[in-house]
Amino acid sequence: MSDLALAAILLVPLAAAALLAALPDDRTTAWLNVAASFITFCAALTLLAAARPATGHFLIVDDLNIVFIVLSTFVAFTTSVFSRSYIGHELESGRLSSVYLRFYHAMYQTLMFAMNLALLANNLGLMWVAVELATLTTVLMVGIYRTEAALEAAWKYFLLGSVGIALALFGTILVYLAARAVVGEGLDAMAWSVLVQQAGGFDPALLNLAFLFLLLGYGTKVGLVPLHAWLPDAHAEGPTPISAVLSGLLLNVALFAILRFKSVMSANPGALAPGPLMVSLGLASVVFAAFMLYRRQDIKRLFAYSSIEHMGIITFAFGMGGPLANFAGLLHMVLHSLTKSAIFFCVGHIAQVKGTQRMPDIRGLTVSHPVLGWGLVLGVVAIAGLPPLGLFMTEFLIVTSTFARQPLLAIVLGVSLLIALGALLARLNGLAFGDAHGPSAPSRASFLPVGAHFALVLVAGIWLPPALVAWFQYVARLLS
Amino acid sequence: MIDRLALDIAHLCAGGLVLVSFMLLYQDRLTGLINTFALHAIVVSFSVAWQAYIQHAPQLYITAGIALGVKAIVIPLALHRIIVRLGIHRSIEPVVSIGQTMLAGIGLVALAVMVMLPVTAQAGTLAREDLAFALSVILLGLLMMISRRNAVSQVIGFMSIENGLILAATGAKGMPLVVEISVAFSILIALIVIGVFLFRIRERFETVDIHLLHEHRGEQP
Amino acid sequence: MLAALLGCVALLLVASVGAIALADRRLATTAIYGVALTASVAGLLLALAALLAPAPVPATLALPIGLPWLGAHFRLDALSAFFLVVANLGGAAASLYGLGYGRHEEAPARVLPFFPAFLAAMNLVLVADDAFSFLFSWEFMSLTSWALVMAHHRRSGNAAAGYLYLLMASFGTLALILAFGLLAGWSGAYDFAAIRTASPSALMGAAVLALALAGAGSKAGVVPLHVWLPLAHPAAPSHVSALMSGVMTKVAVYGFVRITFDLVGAPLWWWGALVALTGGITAVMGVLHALMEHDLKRLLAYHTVENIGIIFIGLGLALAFSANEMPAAAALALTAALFHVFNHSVFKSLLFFGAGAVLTATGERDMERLGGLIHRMPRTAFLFLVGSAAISALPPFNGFVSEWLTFQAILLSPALPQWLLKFLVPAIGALLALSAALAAACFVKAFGVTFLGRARSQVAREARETDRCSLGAMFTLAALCLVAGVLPAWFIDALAPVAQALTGSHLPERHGLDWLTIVPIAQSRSSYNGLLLFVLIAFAAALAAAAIHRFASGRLRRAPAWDCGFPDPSPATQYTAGSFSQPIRRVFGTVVFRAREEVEMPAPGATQSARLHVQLRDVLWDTLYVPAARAVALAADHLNAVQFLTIRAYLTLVFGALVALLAVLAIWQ
Amino acid sequence: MAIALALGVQLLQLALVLVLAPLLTGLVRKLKAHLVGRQGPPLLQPYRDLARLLRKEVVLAESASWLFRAAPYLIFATTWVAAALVPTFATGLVFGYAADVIAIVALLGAARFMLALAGLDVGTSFGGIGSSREMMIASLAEPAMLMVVFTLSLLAGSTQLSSIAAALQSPEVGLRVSLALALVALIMVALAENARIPVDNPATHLELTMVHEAMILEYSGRHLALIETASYLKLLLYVSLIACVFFPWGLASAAQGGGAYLSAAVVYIAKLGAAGFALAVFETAIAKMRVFRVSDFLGAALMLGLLAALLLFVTQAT
Repeated sequence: MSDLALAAILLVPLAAAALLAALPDDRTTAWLNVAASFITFCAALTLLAAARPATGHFLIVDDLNIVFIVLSTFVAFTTSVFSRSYIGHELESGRLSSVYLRFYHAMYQTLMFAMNLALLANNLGLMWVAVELATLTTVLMVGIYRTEAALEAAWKYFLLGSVGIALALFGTILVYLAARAVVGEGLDAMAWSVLVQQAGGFDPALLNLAFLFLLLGYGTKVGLVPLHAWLPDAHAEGPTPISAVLSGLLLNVALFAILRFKSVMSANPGALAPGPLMVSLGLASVVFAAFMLYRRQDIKRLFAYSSIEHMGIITFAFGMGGPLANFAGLLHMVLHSLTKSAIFFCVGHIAQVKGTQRMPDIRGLTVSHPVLGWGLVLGVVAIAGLPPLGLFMTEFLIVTSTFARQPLLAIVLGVSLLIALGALLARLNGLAFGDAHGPSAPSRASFLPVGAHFALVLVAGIWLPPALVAWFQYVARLLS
Repeated sequence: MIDRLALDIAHLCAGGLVLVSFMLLYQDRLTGLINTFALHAIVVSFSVAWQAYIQHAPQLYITAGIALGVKAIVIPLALHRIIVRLGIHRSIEPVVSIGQTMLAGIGLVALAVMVMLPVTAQAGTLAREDLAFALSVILLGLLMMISRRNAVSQVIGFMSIENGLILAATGAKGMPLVVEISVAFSILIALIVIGVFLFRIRERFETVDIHLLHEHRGEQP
Repeated sequence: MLAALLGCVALLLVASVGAIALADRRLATTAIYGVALTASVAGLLLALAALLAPAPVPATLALPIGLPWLGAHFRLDALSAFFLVVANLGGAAASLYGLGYGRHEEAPARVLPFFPAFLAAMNLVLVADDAFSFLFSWEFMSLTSWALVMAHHRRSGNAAAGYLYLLMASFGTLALILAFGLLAGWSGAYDFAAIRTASPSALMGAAVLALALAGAGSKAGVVPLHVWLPLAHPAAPSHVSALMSGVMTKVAVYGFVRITFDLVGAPLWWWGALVALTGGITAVMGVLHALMEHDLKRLLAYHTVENIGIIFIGLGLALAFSANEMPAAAALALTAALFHVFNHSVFKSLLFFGAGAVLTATGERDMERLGGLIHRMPRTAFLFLVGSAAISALPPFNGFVSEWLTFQAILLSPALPQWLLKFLVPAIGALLALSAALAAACFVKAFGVTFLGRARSQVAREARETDRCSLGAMFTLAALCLVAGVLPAWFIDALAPVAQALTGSHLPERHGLDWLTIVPIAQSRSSYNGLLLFVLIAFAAALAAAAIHRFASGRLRRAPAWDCGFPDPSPATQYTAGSFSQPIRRVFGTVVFRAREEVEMPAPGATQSARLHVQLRDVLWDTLYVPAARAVALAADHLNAVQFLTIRAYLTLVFGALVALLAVLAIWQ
Repeated sequence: MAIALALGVQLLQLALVLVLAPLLTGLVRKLKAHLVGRQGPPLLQPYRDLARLLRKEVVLAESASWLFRAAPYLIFATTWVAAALVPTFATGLVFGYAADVIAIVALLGAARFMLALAGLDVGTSFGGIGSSREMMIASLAEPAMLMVVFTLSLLAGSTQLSSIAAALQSPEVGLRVSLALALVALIMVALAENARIPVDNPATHLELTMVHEAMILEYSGRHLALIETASYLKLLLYVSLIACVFFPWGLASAAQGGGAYLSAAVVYIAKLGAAGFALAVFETAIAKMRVFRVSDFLGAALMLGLLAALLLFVTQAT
């Protein structure tokens, strides 16, 4: 049963990718895309419900990754629904030809496969390959519009991403070397399940070096400052569903990898604590992104920078460690990907109805497009960490638990959150309020995905199911 | 006794690779650069083959073969055609002067060695020194990428990084999936770099000089 | 009882969801305000019952929401009950007023969903018993009120006001989050019960006090964190302005009282000095700003700042006294502050309602274009007059009683051991007296220019009396102003349990003999009897009227105003708000506002009129906020360059990071 | 019995202040005239003025509202009540506890509030001048007054006038610097509050200098009569306030019998005469100051009051 589900999670996207690459017609492919994503999501749910499959040399299902699998399959599903209406508009406006559309759908499913593989991998090398694959597919999708800006963004993403991936590979090799001395040669020396137990005996010097490379390597994917440069442009120039997937899922996957290695690190007494490194990188990202928000003209780039900010917050939280901060970090990861992808859904429709991504040309949305406008307001309110939405809880926990231990860090974090809020609000005033101008044709978008995401975030802000909490706390303890 | 010799030879290859990386840094013409990179690839493939021999790991021969085939022959040829077609085979202007680049490179090698020193002998002297060399190759490749302004030379820099990685991977005795990783790495990069990007970029700009791309952005500075 | 109260809150939340569903329907306004009215009245009664209960035992309740492992704790003690009375009274009045006022609303769909939610949030803050629920409701309150401020987002300046408001509100919340971070410790003992038991160090206590003052103060409008208030409060619809000024600032005061008197533990004497001095400065700055203001609603908002200052003076004195183990004096000061909380919420709501009535009748907030409204809308004028008299601390109205009590507390300061306090408190007393006198001047201006004299514009000439619901709401509050002024003893006795709980003592209960006299400390020391004064004045006035009627001639002739012999028919010759405040501007403005006046005299023989330019500068704004904004802008501009580097430069960043970390590692090992 | 007596005293005082107030003003006018070598109006002229005003018809401006007609009664009533609560010749008034000195000041403030509004009601420029200047002066006078109160209550441990008077009668208070300062401050405040020279000139109708007169410019007939009476009462109130606080000798208290009351009344009238003489001399001696100098004048009063309080701390600490 669970093995079947496991297989489905990996094979359904793969098969769908092949099928979509082959099929010519646009309408059905969009639906097929949705259907495939939905099946994957169901498989993930059954995996959650059913007993854990046995841990193999290559695949593993444990407490840490199951939530990310469910989350990413869910967001992938909602995004595919959004992508349907989005792509329809793109075809009409002629920005995409049906050839590229086939390519797009195939790549979408490939990306899903790659991410699920990265999450499920029990083998360092396998995970590395999966992340590499995910990078390449997203590179291709970012470049899909083939405008100069898009190509440049893709090129930048590709170069930086590959350098990052190269560093990560070196780190992986070092980890293997460290493990080999204890575990012995062979696949075991690259399996998470083994590493975490044996980590105590590894050579700390080697581990330190390895973690440094892994942090920088996968950190490039996470978009931590100063490795973030690819992120804003990739978000701004690619199709909006891809922006949503990038912010909502791919960043999480990379961060997930770092978490895996962090747990190995912290299992080794001799190794340097990964905390300070992550804290400083995270804080740098938050501060930097907060200021970068102010001068943005492009609405998608704006929220891309806000993604950098939130990845910084999460990294900071995990760096601080402790049950509270880890719990908050995990919750923040989940809620952020829900919120941010919902925001990108809204933004995609807004850009389509207004025919531009330049914020100065978008005004008074709550007047011209009430649903989209208020959706955006809700999104900004959520992402700014205001109640009743969930991110307030996590930011509350992070700041309070930090202030008791590191007052200075907490103040820096809080103030930069405030600065970021200032920037987002200033933008929101222009976008959502005041007199409307520009085209005011009603958008034929389906608001189901947006509604679903915001509903989840809202509920999470008010009430978390005890089972989820207990499980989160368990993982939090696992991480520290 | 034979082991001693085997180690020395492996060691020699690794050192040779670092040397070739320096040669890469030294080049200031694309044609020369490409040829030197071919040499780089040859050295890597030889050292991989040697590792395959002393570790009795036949699958590594595949890696060596790929390195030789793809990176020593196919890609250099392709690059030659490209630069000729793009008409940029005259010369490339390094942003930083060669001399400074060299100095920086030496500094990087020193850094690599310093970082690797504390690694305990538990990992094996060979591994340690191999790692030091591999790290130097990687850093030198990065240095190359940032000291050149031209897309082709950046791609070459990146591929030299990858060579360093393969050196490290093969040096790590008994590491699984090395072949798969190397295959994935080289094939994908080769395809992407040459196939998709250079052509698309050329199709638009008639040049691969990246800094021209920076006119186009959604933002006003 | 607590459960029933939470039921009212739930009803309000349901109402706001329903408002979204109803959208722009005709009945929406009536339905929503009706529900809000019922819920508020119910809440008011419940709170009164809890406050006046013979043996008020704190009721607690925990719901499985909010922070998972903690749940949401709620608690209803005397302090919460008192503030709930204030909040729900204001809420009920605003809802009643809204029943009439809401009909003139141009975009009801932007007001109705948030109005009940705003009420609900304020109620939740007052009953929250753990840090998370408290801050959650607190920030939710800010958010809903922000949405209400943005209701008229098209009117110029409102968007900016909303922006500044939400930013300052979040600043306050951040400060409070940090404060609770200190109180709860990193183990995360967030519920108040645990916080009470923990005893923080002196340094920590000081930090908590500073953070609480910044956090609650920024919401209450304490100088220099008040800048958002005079912009945001007037921007909202008038009944919401009334709620924000009359109630939300009080909720902020509650937050401050809850933290400093209840949670953080024993105070230090200098806390009192700090808080009281802040209060004094706030009071004077607020009233001076108000005097310079021509916008009726903004004038009222600045007066909120002033009254918050008066309240904080009382709180500061209470802290100082209880730090020196003088419970009786502390109880007096605290009672004065809390009574002023109640009074201000009553008359400030009344005044904002009046301003709203004027706004709907004329569409004008600028006093320079009003005037003579007493002829067109006599009822509103009378009720507004009552409010003005009350806020100007004139007997026999309620404003005077609470300020009199504050003075009595100040007069006890010589007993304080610390010399700083000995010297500081009289000065604060002078500030208080000054602000009271200036407030009177300001309301002579506000009432005189708006309602008296001759109409300065066509709209003022054609104003119509406002509707019944609005008048009903205003009348209720005006009656309360008089009752609380004439029979203060009842209200002060109701405050006894609060004072008892927070300071361990309370004012002497009234004893039947001396007809409801209030005696702060001792009969021989000082006493006040509003009822007797009221009766005496009424008696004297009646006597005079009777005598005049009996002996004097009753003849009366209408004639043009004499005006020293050369009356001018044009209403432009009247004194305007600007000219009225000119002497005070001359006296104080030159220092506080760097006020400069220039008169352009036309050349001899030229026919154009002379012009007077008055230039005022808000020094605090220029010295605190402008530089901060500049710093952020500067940083943003410089960092923005990073968006436009070449790929090579970005690679260099990565490379640099790698090399740097490697070097660090090499050194570290 | 005691209650009845006290009540009687209270009622007597109510009547007494009403009767004596115009006389005091008349006295001051007469003395001023004599001092500048004029004959001056007869002593009882104020009574005649009031009677005549009461007989005349009221000429009401067209733009006047109900507030304009209601104001005089309220002004008169509040001032009268205030005046009746200040111990004139006897302490321990039966209604004394209803209002301490702060409340009395506030009552006068209420009267001023109404008067200033009345000044604005007709909508003439002079009314506006009067009101705005009056409120400016008051905004400075009240803090000064309260500083004096602070000093007194510091000495007497009370703000209840009877208790203050009693306390200051007791020998251990003695002569103090701060008392002198407080007295000066109080006199300055009194001058300002009663629109006397140098702050205002009760006799002038020169447009640019008048403050109090400007506000009541539009009043006539019985309304004017009430307001004039109120201002007479106010002068009397301040004089008796100064008298009972700083010169509390000869005040009768409920303990002594009726005879004491009689003598006390005589003493009181003597005090009034002295005060009137002092005022007349002072007013003839100095000139009126410009309106915007008033702030300095009252600022000085405020400083004196504060100084008095602080000095008192020092002396008590030793």
